[in-house]
Amino acid sequence: MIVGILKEQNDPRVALVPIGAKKISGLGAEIWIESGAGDQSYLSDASYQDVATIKPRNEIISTADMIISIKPGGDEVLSAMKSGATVISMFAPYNDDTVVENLKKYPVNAFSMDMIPRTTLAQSMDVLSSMASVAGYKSVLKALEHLPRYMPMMITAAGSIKPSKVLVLGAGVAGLQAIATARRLGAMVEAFDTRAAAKEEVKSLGAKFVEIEGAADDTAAGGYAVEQSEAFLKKQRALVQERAAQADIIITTAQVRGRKAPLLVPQETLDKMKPGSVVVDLAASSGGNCANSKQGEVVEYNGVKIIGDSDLAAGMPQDSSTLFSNNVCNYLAIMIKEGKLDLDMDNQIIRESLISSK
Amino acid sequence: MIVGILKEQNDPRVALVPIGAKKISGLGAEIWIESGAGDQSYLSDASYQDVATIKPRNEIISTADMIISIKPGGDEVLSAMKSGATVISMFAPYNDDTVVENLKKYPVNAFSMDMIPRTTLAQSMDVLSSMASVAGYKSVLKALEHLPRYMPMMITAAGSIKPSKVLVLGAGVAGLQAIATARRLGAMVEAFDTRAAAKEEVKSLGAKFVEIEGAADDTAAGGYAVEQSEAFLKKQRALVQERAAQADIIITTAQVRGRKAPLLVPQETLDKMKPGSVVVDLAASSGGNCANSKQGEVVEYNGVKIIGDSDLAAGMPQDSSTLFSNNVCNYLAIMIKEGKLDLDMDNQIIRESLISSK
Amino acid sequence: MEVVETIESSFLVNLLYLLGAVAFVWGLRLLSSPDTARKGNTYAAIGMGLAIIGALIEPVQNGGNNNYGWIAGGMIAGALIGFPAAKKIKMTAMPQMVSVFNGLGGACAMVLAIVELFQNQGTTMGLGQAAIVYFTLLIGAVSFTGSLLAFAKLDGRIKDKHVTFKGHSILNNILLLVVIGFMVFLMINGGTQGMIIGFLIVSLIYGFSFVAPIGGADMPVVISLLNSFTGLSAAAAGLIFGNQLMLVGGILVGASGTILTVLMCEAMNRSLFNVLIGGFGGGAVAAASDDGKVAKTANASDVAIQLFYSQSVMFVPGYGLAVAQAQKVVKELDDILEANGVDVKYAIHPVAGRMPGHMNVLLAEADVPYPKLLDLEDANSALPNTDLVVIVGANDVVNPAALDEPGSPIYGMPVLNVWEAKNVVVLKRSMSPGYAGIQNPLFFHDKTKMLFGDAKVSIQALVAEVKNL
Amino acid sequence: MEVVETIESSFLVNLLYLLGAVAFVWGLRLLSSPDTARKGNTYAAIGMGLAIIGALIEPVQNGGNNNYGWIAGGMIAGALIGFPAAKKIKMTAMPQMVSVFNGLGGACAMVLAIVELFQNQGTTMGLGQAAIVYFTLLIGAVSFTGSLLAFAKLDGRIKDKHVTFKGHSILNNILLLVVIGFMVFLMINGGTQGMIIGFLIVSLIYGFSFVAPIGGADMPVVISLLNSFTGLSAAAAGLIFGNQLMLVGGILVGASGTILTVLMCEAMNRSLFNVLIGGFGGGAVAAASDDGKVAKTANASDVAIQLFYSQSVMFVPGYGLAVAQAQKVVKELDDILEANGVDVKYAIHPVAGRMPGHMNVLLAEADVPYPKLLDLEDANSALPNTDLVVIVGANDVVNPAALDEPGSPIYGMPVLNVWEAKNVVVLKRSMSPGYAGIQNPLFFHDKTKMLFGDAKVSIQALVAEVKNL
Amino acid sequence: MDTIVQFFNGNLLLIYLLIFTVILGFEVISKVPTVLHTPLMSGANAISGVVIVGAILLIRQSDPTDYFSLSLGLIGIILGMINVAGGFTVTDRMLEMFKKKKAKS
Amino acid sequence: MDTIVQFFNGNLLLIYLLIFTVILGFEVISKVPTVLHTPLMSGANAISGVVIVGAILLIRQSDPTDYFSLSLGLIGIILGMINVAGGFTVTDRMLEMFKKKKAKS
Ligand SMILES: NC(=O)c1ccc[n+]([C@@H]2O[C@H](COP(=O)([O-])OP(=O)(O)OC[C@H]3O[C@@H](n4cnc5c(N)ncnc54)[C@H](OP(=O)(O)O)[C@@H]3O)[C@@H](O)[C@H]2O)c1
Ligand SMILES: NC(=O)c1ccc[n+]([C@@H]2O[C@H](COP(=O)([O-])OP(=O)(O)OC[C@H]3O[C@@H](n4cnc5c(N)ncnc54)[C@H](OP(=O)(O)O)[C@@H]3O)[C@@H](O)[C@H]2O)c1
Ligand SMILES: NC(=O)c1ccc[n+]([C@@H]2O[C@H](COP(=O)([O-])OP(=O)(O)OC[C@H]3O[C@@H](n4cnc5c(N)ncnc54)[C@H](O)[C@@H]3O)[C@@H](O)[C@H]2O)c1
Ligand SMILES: NC(=O)c1ccc[n+]([C@@H]2O[C@H](COP(=O)([O-])OP(=O)(O)OC[C@H]3O[C@@H](n4cnc5c(N)ncnc54)[C@H](O)[C@@H]3O)[C@@H](O)[C@H]2O)c1
Repeated sequence: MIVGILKEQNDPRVALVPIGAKKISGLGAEIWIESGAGDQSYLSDASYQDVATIKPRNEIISTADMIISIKPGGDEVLSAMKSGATVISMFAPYNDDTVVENLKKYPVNAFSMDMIPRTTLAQSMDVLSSMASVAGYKSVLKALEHLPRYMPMMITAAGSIKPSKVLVLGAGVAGLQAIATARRLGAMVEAFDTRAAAKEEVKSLGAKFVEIEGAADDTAAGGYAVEQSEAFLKKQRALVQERAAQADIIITTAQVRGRKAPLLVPQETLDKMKPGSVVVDLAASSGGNCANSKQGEVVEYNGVKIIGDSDLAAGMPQDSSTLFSNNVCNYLAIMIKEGKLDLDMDNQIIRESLISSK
Repeated sequence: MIVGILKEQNDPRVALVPIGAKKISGLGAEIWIESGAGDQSYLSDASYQDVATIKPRNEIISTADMIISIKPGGDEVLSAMKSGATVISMFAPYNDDTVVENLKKYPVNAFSMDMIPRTTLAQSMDVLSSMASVAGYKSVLKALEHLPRYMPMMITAAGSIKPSKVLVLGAGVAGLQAIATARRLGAMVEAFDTRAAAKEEVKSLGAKFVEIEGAADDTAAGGYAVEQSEAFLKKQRALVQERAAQADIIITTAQVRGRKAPLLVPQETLDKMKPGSVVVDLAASSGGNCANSKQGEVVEYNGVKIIGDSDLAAGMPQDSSTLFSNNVCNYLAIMIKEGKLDLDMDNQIIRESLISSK
Repeated sequence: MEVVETIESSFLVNLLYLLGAVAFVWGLRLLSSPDTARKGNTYAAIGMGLAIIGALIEPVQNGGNNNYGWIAGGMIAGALIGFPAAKKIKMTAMPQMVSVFNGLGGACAMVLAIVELFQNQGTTMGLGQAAIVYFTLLIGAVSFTGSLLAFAKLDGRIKDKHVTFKGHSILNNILLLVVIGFMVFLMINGGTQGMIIGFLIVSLIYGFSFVAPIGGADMPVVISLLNSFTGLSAAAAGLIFGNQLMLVGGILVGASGTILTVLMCEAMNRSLFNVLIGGFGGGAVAAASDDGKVAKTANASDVAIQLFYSQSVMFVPGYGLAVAQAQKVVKELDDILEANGVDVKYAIHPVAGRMPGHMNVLLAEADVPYPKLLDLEDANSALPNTDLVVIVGANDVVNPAALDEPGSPIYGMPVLNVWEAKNVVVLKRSMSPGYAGIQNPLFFHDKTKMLFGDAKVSIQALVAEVKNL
Repeated sequence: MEVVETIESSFLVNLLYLLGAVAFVWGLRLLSSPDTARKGNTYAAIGMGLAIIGALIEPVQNGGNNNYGWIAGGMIAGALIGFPAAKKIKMTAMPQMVSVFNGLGGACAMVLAIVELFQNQGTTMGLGQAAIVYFTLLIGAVSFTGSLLAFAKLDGRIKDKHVTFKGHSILNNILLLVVIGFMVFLMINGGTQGMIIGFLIVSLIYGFSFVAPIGGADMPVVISLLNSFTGLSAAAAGLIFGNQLMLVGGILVGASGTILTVLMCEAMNRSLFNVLIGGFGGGAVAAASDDGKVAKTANASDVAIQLFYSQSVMFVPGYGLAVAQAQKVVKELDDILEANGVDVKYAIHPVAGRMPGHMNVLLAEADVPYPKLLDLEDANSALPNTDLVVIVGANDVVNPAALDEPGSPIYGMPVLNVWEAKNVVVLKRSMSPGYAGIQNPLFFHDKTKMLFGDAKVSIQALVAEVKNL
Repeated sequence: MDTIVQFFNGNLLLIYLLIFTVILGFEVISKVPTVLHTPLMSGANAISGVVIVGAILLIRQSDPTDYFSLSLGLIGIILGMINVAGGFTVTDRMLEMFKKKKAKS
Repeated sequence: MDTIVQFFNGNLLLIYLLIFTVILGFEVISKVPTVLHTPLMSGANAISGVVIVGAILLIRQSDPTDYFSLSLGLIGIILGMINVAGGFTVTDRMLEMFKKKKAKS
């Protein structure tokens, strides 16, 4: 069985690093890799020498039994693949209904790693988590590239600098990592999320949760979030806007799977922000949490820089590749037995991640 | 007395921020400022309205009794100034013998703020310290922009990431700040400096000091580094090379006033570094501590990115401007009495910073 | 000549007794600090040796009979029973053993009182004398049966429910009145042999009934109380025999036993009254698994001593560490332990906490050096050689169900095999489950003890206790 | 009738004495813990009241004379002198005062012994009796002159050098032999009035000479020792008067005074022997400025108590905090103080440390909340209302020379005006200067005390001491 | 009342001694760390075995033919001796774990 | 030797009492924090003023015309009373600063 790794077209990462290739070989598969696939992750062809075979792109596409990539390959790849071959990537079918439809056109089995259920067991293959974690970390660094101010407090002979205020909206994996990173650098961090558990999680990182009194009691609900009154939600939105206006940095990560991202920083909030402040919008590609944000661009509005980037993990290609590759290895470990694809359709992970089969 | 502030030509900072302008007005001077001078520091003309007068550039140059800037103005400015006017800037005469000669051509009194002696008393005017501090902080962020790896340790479901190793060469103001910043982000930090006091200072930030025996004694040099013997430098280069081969990030800040910066990371050291590693050379403008480094450029050599930037303070213009402006205010406070320039030539600070007088 | 000899020998005896008394005091004093406790026990034992020698040579009435044979026989027999019993008993069963010993001491006093009463049968005792003898009998008897019942309960031979019933405390109060009334009557009127035996029986019953309603978990407190009773009976017997050492020693035990009882109650956050009223381990956190297994609880000082005397300790931080923000106190505890030669490591499970690297962030904040952090693999290979694992608010990541319960939602997830270490202590607030929402069989494991409470508070308590050592 | 009355009243007296004795013991016990010390003093005072009442109504030989007038006069006179003296004395002069009081107590015992000797003039005392009386005289007299000299030294009225000379300890040993020889002679042979007075004088001289070579800084230890002497003389006087309370009270003071003396020596890291041999404040860190001013040193427990009982504390961190890496222990101390209602702030001087923001980095690492950090301006306006400033390894930034010594290289630099606070404690390792290399007059300021040692170690000691309170 | 008064006055020193012993008993224990509760209880229990002294004296005072007293005394000695011998031994074993250290620091 | 033996046997309880008092004196003090050294010393000093009892008894026993005893006794009472009154007062003042708290926690 031949597993093929192509050079990503619009991404510096690579889906399998040499250590990963070694592991997959261990499962009995042969690894073919396109020349230069790892270059931008600082993994030279030479580093793959012992564990994979360098092959031309076309040959890989047409010969491999399985092709793994981070960004899904286009028609160029899918149409040239063997019938019955397997393709593994992050198709994000929940964001775009046409994805699955389109895949059905090709005689391949397509697995989407972002469809792996987020069960305890699947955590080691959870690419959403590992990439979100990188993105959260990177989001703070990205903000600091553009912030014209210090983040930590500084009392110096040339004057005292107040610590930056950071507001994190959406305290999922990326949000929590952003909180932790900003706290490390001495910022005053506040965060907000609608999930009930988020409050404790935010506090567990030493940050403040933006909260107003009068939340409906959820003790009876056994930890599940209860619906809050509309008055409460309104008050809360108002408070978040108030905190946002004070912030030097806002990092937004709020996403609702399969829907457009909620607008958390509307124009009128941007209007109130100090010039020189920075917004990093990790939800830019799914509509954006911040008004004006554009995926992949830095927009300046009223002195506020709005960085739309849902692909921040790509900004740290070496470790991102390693983590992705580890996820892939753990995933393949439940798919490949003795060099053969051996799918256990009772396995929830496999079942839910298979989005199109021949 | 009119104090003029021009828009810097190649720098986003501004020499006087509104708060500073207010203080100088308090000394009895009138402030004229060029339109847009503060723009890139997110200080609009409007914010200067109450404390300064917006004037056209030419008028300021020809009318002001004193012109303050961060980067020295060229012939355009100096030649058009009133005779007997004062110009305050960072001329860095120690790096370039022609500076003073050139200034003598104009009928102005030139004060160089980077010549202010580094006495305890002068610390509040010490622009070298305040800007180096910003640069040190920023150097770590700059390195992280380019580092394809995590800085902190991460044990995650997708694998364990080792903490980055950071080597700081030259533990002066900038170096110490870099150490502190990298430590905050969870890096393993080592540092080296030839000054005897540096070891304790490095340890006082919780970092490790790379020790080499036989450094020349500098107790008599008043805080500045002295030149070291060639044998010593060789031994040091050897050890640095060894540590560098391990490092993910090297930050070099070593400078010897009035001389070319020592070469601490030569080509053969670069050869041994891991691809994807980053060198930030703060001494780039005075020759560079790292082979291949070019001021203002990011050079890639053998997979190692070398960032030559002696001007990192400019990358954080708002706070840098504020700090510089505070330094300026403290400086002017000893020069201006009741709206008049009143120079006390017994004052060491004034005496030593006056580099050319009509 | 004869007179002088008597005086001389009684001087020696008095000196022996005096030294014995001082040895008792000093022994108890040293016993109350960990560093010196062993020495204290030895001193007290030496005091006892002096006391016995004194008793053997003290000039007595009817001097000359002595009956040393009987004495030697009794002592040898007692020693032959006592020593091996104490040597063989398992560490965990020691409190029971102490209880038995205590009961026997009480029985000894009881026997002495019986003999005294029977010998004085017919002659009239002074009221004071009578009060002392009956008191000895009563207290000795109560201590005897009470201690034996305490033993049986602690040893699991008798279940609480077998020996008590609703309204037991009313019965006890009635019994107490009966006993005291009986005693006063006997003191004033003297008693026939039958009445004395009757009084004896009532006393024995009262001892049993007194202990019966008290929960098994509270037994150590009761034993301590009964121990101070035995001390009092020894003191009273000392008055009977006009022996100052018995008096002093008994009073000493009575006083320190009483205060110790109070301290033990305080340590359990309960009042003595509360304990005596009973209610089967009332305050203790009862925690049973579905199949009726019970999680053992520990207290901070037990854990502290285990920590202090371990060679290697592994902390397993989890989400609870983050919630409690206990990272800095954990580091403090680590520092103290390291300073005392304990090897401290941290086992970091890849998904501990709620975000990737959660534990890393916290432990870096607390300045825990990187080399101390072991990842899953390294930790699992180090665990079998670890003396004590301290789980700080982790749950799912140490759940053995992941390995051996195919039905479990976490089956197949690699976990930290903490049960391979010699001992496990779990710090959490309750028995509630972690993120995965499933019960954790580890908590009911033989090697595991639970230390309930907020992790930061618990660790702070451990720090305080370890500093005490 | 008369007999019964005597018995009854002596029962009352005995009971008073017994209660008095228990009050003394309990008082002392309570005195040894800060929380209860005041109550302890009250208990002891009540005990004293009971004792005096007992003494006033105790049935005595020659009963009926009583001479209550004399007694009342004496007591009123004594109270009129003692109360106001104790009320008016300045806090700092209290140890001297105690010394004087102690000397007077010794003198009282001495007087009693003299009267006893003079009254028994001619009659032969038993050897034991004689030993007791002479012992009382000797000890009382030594305590008297010794205490007065201690007072004079502590009060600065007599300088060490005025009263001692090389080889003084040889003189003392000779004197001691003379005194003891004299005493034994008198005990065995009895003495004339002249000889008794001679003995008295030698005893007084010995007391003076005994204290003379001991350094002024060691006086508290000596006072404590003399205090236990006074206790012993009171006990001996108790034997003379057959009074059990005097005996018990005296012995109690004797014993606790002795152990206290030892503890005081230990706290100074010296042996009692070392102290008694003298050598003028031998172990203490002597630190004098150019103009001969001396920096006062503090110990951790003094500082701890000041911290604990302050309303507001300001830490001033400097480069020494960074060198010692003491930031986390400072935070720990802060936490404990805050928990006890102390308002804790940090004064951050702009150039403290060795790089801009040095203190910020460290304190952020220790998680000190930003609002607790005051910059120069805020700190200087808060300082006058601050009870205690703790300077942790800062030096130049708190140097008043910057304000008032125009010649100083730092003249003109704004500094933290810590001397405007009520008290200042400086934590550093030695008297060596900071970065600027200049001496700091702050260290010799009236309000300032130095706590020498590595800052981390010192703060750790403070944490331990404060936890004790 | 008279009896009590007489007893009190007659046994003054004894009463002092008892009271002081009680205080001493309290005092000596009052600061014991919780870890030592059980060993201390055990040690105190062993000391309460001093009642064996009474049994010894009983037998020594008894007539060699007074088998009632002798045999009860014998029982007393055996019981007491078990308490003493076992008590001190078990205490010592409990305290074994305090053997080690304090190391370093 | 005989005297000592007789004294010992005759005053056994007294000796017990004295020894226990000494132990109690040690015990009660042995854990005092350093901050309390001076107040404790002061308090103990005040207690040693119990010697005034002797002075009172002396005067009460004296013949009203025995001016020698009376005046020396008077001196004794004055001295002792100064010690007692001043001693307790000064101790109390020293302890004033311990008045406050423990607050919060
Ligand atoms: N790391 C990740 O990226 C990530 C992300 C999402 C989910 N998860 C999941 O999170 C779980 C992590 O496992 P874990 O062992 O770290 O945590 P866990 O299984 O969630 O257990 C945490 C335990 O800490 C205790 N606790 C909470 N607050 C406490 C406090 N203040 N003091 C003491 N104990 C406290 C709780 O018990 P009491 O309530 O009884 O105190 C709870 O049982 C895994 O199931 C993992 O799959 C991980
Ligand atoms: N902040 C900046 O940017 C900067 C840069 C360069 C220079 N400076 C200069 O540095 C000085 C800063 O003032 P500062 O008050 O912070 O420091 P400082 O004046 O240098 O004094 C530090 C004091 O800390 C004590 N110390 C050192 N290690 C210690 C330890 N382990 N434990 C306890 N004490 C210790 C030293 O006394 P012992 O040796 O007796 O212990 C020393 O006197 C100023 O003169 C400033 O001008 C500042
Ligand atoms: N297997 C596992 O145990 C596992 C693995 C990964 C994640 N998770 C859980 O899943 C959660 C979601 O993870 P994610 O980061 O992928 O989520 P996500 O990227 O889908 O969303 C990010 C966050 O935005 C929040 N959000 C949505 N709408 C919002 C609004 N209007 N305002 C504010 N916040 C809003 C969400 O609650 C979420 O926390 C995590 O917090 C984690 O606890 C579990
Ligand atoms: N007034 C004051 O008290 C004051 C103010 C500012 C700075 N200073 C002191 O002056 C010192 C120098 O400050 P700076 O940051 O401006 O210095 P700098 O920028 O001139 O040099 C940076 C550092 O490089 C070091 N260096 C030089 N050659 C080296 C070599 N071959 N190898 C390694 N390191 C080398 C120097 O020792 C110095 O520490 C500071 O450390 C500080 O202590 C004092």
